[in-house]
Amino acid sequence: MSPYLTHAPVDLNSLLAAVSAPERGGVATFLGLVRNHQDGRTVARLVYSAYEPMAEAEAARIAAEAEGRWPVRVALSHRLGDLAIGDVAVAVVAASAHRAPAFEACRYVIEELKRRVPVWKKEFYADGSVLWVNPTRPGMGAPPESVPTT
Amino acid sequence: MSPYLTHAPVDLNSLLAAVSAPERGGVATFLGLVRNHQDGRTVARLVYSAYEPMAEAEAARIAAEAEGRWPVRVALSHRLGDLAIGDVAVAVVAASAHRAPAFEACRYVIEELKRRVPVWKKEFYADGSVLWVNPTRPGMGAPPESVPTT
Amino acid sequence: MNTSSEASGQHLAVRVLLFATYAELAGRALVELTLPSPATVQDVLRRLRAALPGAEWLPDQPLAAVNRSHARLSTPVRDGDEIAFLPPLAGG
Amino acid sequence: MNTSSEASGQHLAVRVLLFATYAELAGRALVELTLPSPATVQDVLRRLRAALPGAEWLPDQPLAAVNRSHARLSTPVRDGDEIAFLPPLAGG
Repeated sequence: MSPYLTHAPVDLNSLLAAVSAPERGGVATFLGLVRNHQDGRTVARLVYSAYEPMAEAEAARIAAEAEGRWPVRVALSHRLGDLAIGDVAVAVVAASAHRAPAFEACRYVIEELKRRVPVWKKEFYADGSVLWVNPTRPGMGAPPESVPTT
Repeated sequence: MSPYLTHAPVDLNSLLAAVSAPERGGVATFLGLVRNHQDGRTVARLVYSAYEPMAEAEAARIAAEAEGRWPVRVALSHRLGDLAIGDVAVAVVAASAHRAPAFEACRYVIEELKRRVPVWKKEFYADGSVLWVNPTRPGMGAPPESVPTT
Repeated sequence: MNTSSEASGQHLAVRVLLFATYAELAGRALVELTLPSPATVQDVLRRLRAALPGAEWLPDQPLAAVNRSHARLSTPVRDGDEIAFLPPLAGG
Repeated sequence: MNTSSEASGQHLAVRVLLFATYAELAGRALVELTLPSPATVQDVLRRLRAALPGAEWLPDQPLAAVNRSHARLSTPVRDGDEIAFLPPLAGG
């Protein structure tokens, strides 16, 4: 697997190329873009950071899980550093001979990435305030499920 | 909505641009590519054709249904004419503020497109034989569900 | 064919479109038909089989459309309607 | 601190990594700690709080990792392990 983390813009075409093969006719993709709002505040920009070696290892584990569970090839990439509204933060691509496993694997990977990969987001709002985003706080995204431990 | 049918290569970037907006952070995409096999035969190339005005109308209805049912914007495109292995035959993009409706709408649209839009596929096999693909025939893809009528 | 309605002049004309396998089986993609009124899609199919050698190969219950929307065989047709018989769909 | 185990020399040294909010609260991203053996992630957290002003602000049950895999507070730690305390994840 290519590195999950990148400081450059996410390259969807290279992810698509990584999973493409003549026998894989169904490709499901998820792109997570930087939104301009969070809990009613206007976001100006944000910075993603990570526990990089663990994030790489966990992303590789998730990809391997998906490829073990469905007849798919997956590719995934998360951008770190300064991002602007509309930039692609994360991309997941799953290719299979048929569309159902492609969709299921793609959804599995993005859900597990959000739940398990150590990446953090610091948001800078239009009103000058700054916050580390906490998806577990009421009103700030969905509550987390438990994280599997070794 | 832009035309659904195109004789040119499907332009994923223009579909993404059509649904992108600063408040839509989740984009689910499905790409249907020409596979090199069908029921154990090796496909060399194929030709897609359509009942064009009805295909446009039905695709627009499906897009409107998805946009009415989920808080999404969708864009979709199907290529007609001669396609080679690996070419994108159909693309569906669904963008939303969150990923769950984006995935659900994307899946809905591709399932309905396959079920309701009058497009046909003639496959040319490596052994020289030629067939109109019939997904309702046992062993040739999934059986159809009933098609809604007016 | 309903002789009394023909005699009374209650007829309707429809365009019938055939696609893909059906066009190849029938040897044509467009047929203009006139039927006694009232008529349904089923009546159009019956008339098509009678009028066009090769149309006998169409299945008994093909997918059908009236004026570019999916329709049942029991759907009524009106003068000027565009009726289509659709082989199993294979888009995407 | 367990004086008897210290006396017996049964100690282990770990690297503790802090990220995002936790690094800002604690004022540091890396701390080297020595603990009596045996020890768990919970013991590392307890020692961290005692050793580092600002670490008191960490929650009682943070997400934790040992050697780059998610771990429980009850997970045993060994000499040389890399322990990380992870604020709520916010990737994607």
